[in-house]
Amino acid sequence: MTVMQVIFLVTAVVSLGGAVMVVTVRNLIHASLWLILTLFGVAVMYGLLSATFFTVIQVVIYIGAIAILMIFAIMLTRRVKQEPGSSVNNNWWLAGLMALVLFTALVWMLSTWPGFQTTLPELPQDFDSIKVLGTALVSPEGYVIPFEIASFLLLAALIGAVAVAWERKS
Amino acid sequence: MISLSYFLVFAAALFCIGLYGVLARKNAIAILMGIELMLNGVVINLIAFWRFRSPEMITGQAFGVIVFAVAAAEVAVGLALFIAIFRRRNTIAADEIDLLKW
Amino acid sequence: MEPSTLVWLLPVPPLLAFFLIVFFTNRSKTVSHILGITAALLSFVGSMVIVTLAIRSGHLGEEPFSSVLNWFPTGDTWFQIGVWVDPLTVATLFFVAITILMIFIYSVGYQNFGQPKGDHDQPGLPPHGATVVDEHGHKHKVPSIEPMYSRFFAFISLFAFGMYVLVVSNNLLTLFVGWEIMGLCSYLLIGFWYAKPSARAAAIKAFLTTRIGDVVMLLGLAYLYYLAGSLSYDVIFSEETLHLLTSTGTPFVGISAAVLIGLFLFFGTVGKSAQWPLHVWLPDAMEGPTPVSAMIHAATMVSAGVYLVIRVFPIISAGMQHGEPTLTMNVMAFIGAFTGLFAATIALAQNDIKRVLAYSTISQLGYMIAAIGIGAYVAAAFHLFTHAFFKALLFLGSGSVIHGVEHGVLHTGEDIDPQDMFNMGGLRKKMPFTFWTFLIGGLALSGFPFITAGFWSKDEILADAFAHANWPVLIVLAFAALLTAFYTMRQITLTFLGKSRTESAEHAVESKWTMTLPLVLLAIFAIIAGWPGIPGDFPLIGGFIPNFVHEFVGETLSEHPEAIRFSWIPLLISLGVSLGGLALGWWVYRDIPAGAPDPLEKPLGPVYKLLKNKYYFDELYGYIFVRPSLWLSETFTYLWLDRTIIDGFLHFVSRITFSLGGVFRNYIDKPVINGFGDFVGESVKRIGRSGRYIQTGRVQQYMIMALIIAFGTLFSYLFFISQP
Amino acid sequence: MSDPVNSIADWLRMILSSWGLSEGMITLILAVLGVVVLATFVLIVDILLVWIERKMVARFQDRIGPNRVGPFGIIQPIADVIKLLIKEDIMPMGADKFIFNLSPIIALATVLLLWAVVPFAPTVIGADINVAVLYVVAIGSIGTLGIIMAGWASNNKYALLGAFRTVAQMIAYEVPMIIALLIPVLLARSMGMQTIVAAQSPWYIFVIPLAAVILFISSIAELGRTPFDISEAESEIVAGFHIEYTGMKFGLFYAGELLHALTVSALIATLFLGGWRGPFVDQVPILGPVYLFIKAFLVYYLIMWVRYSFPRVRIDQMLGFNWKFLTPLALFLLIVVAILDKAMTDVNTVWYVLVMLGANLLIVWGTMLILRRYARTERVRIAEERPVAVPPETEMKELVGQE
Repeated sequence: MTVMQVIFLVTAVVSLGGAVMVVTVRNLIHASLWLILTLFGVAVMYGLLSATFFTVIQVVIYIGAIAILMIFAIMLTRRVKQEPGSSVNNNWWLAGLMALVLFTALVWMLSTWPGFQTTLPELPQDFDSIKVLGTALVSPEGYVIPFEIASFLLLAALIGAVAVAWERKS
Repeated sequence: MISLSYFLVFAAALFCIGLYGVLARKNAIAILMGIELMLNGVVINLIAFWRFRSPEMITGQAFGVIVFAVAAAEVAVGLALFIAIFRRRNTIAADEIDLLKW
Repeated sequence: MEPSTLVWLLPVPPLLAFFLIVFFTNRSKTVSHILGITAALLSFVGSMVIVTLAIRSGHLGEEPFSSVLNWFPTGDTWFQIGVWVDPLTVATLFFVAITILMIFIYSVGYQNFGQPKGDHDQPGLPPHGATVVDEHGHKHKVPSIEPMYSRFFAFISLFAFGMYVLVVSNNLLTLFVGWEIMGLCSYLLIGFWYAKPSARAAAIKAFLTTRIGDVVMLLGLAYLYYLAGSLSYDVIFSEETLHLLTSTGTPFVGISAAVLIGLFLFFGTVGKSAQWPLHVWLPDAMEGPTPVSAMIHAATMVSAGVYLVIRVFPIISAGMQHGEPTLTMNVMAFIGAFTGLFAATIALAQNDIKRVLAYSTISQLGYMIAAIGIGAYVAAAFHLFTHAFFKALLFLGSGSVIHGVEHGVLHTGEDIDPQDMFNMGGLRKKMPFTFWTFLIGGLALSGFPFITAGFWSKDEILADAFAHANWPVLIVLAFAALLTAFYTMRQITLTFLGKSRTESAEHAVESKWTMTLPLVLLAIFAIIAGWPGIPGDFPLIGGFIPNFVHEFVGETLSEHPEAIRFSWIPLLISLGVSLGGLALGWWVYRDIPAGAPDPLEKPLGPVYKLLKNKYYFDELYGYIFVRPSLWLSETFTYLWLDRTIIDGFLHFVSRITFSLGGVFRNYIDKPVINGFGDFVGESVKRIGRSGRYIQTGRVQQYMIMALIIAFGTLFSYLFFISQP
Repeated sequence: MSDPVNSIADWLRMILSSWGLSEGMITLILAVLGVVVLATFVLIVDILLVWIERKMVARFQDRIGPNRVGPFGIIQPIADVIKLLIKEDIMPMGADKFIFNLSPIIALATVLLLWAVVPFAPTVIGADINVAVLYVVAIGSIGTLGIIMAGWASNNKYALLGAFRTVAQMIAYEVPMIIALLIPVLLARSMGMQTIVAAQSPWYIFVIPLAAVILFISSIAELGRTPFDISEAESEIVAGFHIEYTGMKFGLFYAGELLHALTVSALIATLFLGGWRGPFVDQVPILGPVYLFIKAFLVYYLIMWVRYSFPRVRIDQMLGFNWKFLTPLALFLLIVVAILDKAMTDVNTVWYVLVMLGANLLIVWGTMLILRRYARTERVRIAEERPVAVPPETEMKELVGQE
């Protein structure tokens, strides 16, 4: 058990526990807070994978934007009283079964893959992943077209969201 | 020593929990949260494969960035839709929004 | 610029004017007539340049201005079209250009440009006149402007295009194209006042009648093309071709191809130039506006028929040996002479000023045809040349008269026919310009000796007939000339001399300058046009001016016709008939009171009635052609063939089909096919009804279903298919 | 190596290794120790800040300020803390207990977390990560989370309203702030704080002053200080998101707010004023923190100056100012700087600075022109007659009378 393993296990348990709470807890605000916890855990995972950029970006985008947006939406769509009845639909057992089956299948399939137990390789010397990533995203030999398309997608989503949620004064 | 399997199993678990949330939760925003969990699982996979299999190439991270952008767009539009639906129908329970049927 | 290039351009301005007026400027009368007249003027100037160049060139007969273009491929070769200016073309171009320009100018006045809009004029009817109030508060009725003024100019521009095309063509096909364009314009312009039933009928009559001639002419062209392989003048008039034509036999015994083609082409002329028996359309064509009558039906289009036969004279005369006329020429001589006399007799008994001129035209064209028939090729061309001027002058003069009388009719409000000569009289003082010009034209028509153009051309024809010793033709033509002089003087006397027989004639006024100017110009030509053709050996004045016509026009043929020698007999005959006819005409009609019948009615008795009714030719054709074809179409074809036999057969077939269809429907379609279709539809409906419960509208259930199916497929693939 | 912090760390490391601890454990212990020391130091400064703030506002408002407890009332914050600690801890009915308690901790913790990337000296920094600037932004967004949690958990309309306002404001002003942050990053070619500091010769305030101004303004908005303090506008929503908090929980918010101001000042000082750079800092590294704090307090003074000089803006004005003015300006500046920087790769530093400065001043001049025109039309618009509210009866009467 190295330090890294300890950190990983703690983080994984916290994240997965948080994730389970996200999908089970009735109060949506609590669910979103649990979600934030899980997202933090994922951010730590990125850190363990030495993707510092993703660690920070995870916090900025998921916690700073998406989660807060969700909390906003929850507050905007909250009824005066919490809706009665179950927070899950009638097919929840089937859904759980599906998730379990999928998980089992995935783990089983992965375990049959020879690369499953690959150990952590050393990063190359002087490897600045941010610089490489930045260059790759904007270089014509790299991913400039997907990057630009993504930016267009974001713009479209921005305009679309405004158009959809716009309250028309009749 | 930590190995790729740790992250893959973690990502799979996160993905499946998210899937359960998507399939089982009534509230549409909760479904959206499930989707976010699934996306996070995917991105962990991408980053883990980058780190363990080909750290000298940046492809995994580039994909991750794109997924982040898609996730942000999806949440923006999704929440806007829910707010619009809520305004009209006064509910965002997914099993009450079922007009599109026989 | 090469002369031939200029020749190419001659027909273009009128065509442009036509399209511009039709598509763009038809709202503006002023712009339209400016366009039309400018186009005519441009073509006129071009023509005059060509004429000057041609006369200067000296030996145009050997080297005509010509150029060719490839039009469409015919097997290995091209069908070539082009322009061709030889002496005949030059002569024709000269009078065509002048008369067209004069008539364009004249039309401005005739169609009342500058007058107010009519009170209840409408398109398709002649203008009824407009009421104006002068400064004293008196109301006057004055002529009103033609409602379809622009359209008129468009049509005559198109007509001018057709005429120019015809004249400058170097082959019979484009000549035929121009010919047909003129036929179309003739139809459109005769029916210009299409709301008048008589105008409509006249238009249709003219179109159909000329069409008969045209079809036969087309047959001739086709046959000629079949034999000669070309329609270009230089090819078909060459020695080899003519030899080929005369040596080729036809299904008709004793007739060579040259004769047959000549007859066919001549029949086209019969239609176009209104020769007997297809003469019936021309008098009716006077329903059109007078400028149209002058241009189409006197000066240019009907002349085109004569132009054609002069043009194809080598074919007509092919095989002529030792001065013996060919069969074609004999036929032409007969028809021409007969028409000349026949039309002249009818003209005696007509009261309508324009109809008299129409029959006169037929008669004079007959003269030319007869002249060609006796081989007097140059004389025919000469008469064609002079006739165009004075006949156009006469028509325009008659239009001016009608216009003046119409003015009087509008003024007095009388209900009389402004074209009836018995309603006129004494117009000499009222309309001096018209009178004097009309008098010149009339004298030219009658062949008044020495000074008028008509004398020289007519004299030449008679001299030719005398020289060829063709006595029947000579006698008939001489008699026709006598009658011509007589009815011309009758017309002049009734119209201009004596006292006015009606109020309207009393109030007639002289026409505007736009109408009188062309009259004056044409009158000058009606006199001087004869001078270039004075025979060289004519006593006293002969040789004073060289016999230009004979020298120049004669050049057209490869072998010059030799000039005939002067003889006193034909001169005396022509002097006698013209002066005698004129004197007789004046004597008979010198003093006709208002309302009196024609003095000829009594002495001629039933003959007068026959003449008055034009030998009942219209009725005859009605019985022979119109009623049988009506019977054929209405009774035979429609009732018997179509209704009884064809319809009966069709009904029989349809009834069988119907009952067969009923059997199929009741025993096959309904139970079997429909049953199957219904079964399928019903099954789908039931399946759908029971299956629709799957579609709950809940997204999550769909997703679960999709996942179940996906997993199921995946597992079955992994466990049962991929692992044997 | 006359750097005391590192010397102490080496000394401790030696001692601990002599005790037989493993290398990893020593690193862990030292890290925890570092965090504790840093946090404590910062919180102590925070206590001092309360006194500075109160003293300063008093001077601005022509008062004396705290002067009873200790010399110049310097012990006053201690007394305040004691008061807050012994106050009754009230939990509103229907509040979400866990979140209610968690949010003040988050509020203060996020501010403390920011200090992890502030470089005190060439060798003294919490964590010299290569995404430090992004880290600042990320932590800022967590701060937003704390506020919205507080507002929601309080089960109070005013609290929730205040939270909403805060979040709207923070998310909005994050945009120009990030863009303004990108400009020094662009010039330094790095997001690491140490690299940026090292790259600042001369200080970026002289190269890209406009970016500093934009960052300054948007930081004030992030802080929620006057003139952007609509999240706790007393006259409108009493106290905003922390209306239900009492005792030390309120104290944490209060401390967090004050400390946040100093933190932001320190960041601005780091990014634009050269951070620890100053005379003799190479010879005496301990001068680094001194210089940094001098600069940070300078900026802090400016923030206070603004706070006590300007009135509060309306929320629509605030958002309009952001979206219609600050964001476009920042974007434009970013593009201009990027193009100029690319164009002047081989240019002498003096010229480079002069051109950059000139471009910035030019943009400022143009902006001023536009603003002046806008202000003119706005004055005209405001001067126009506007409908005056009248009692319903008179309105009806007027309407009837008109008919």
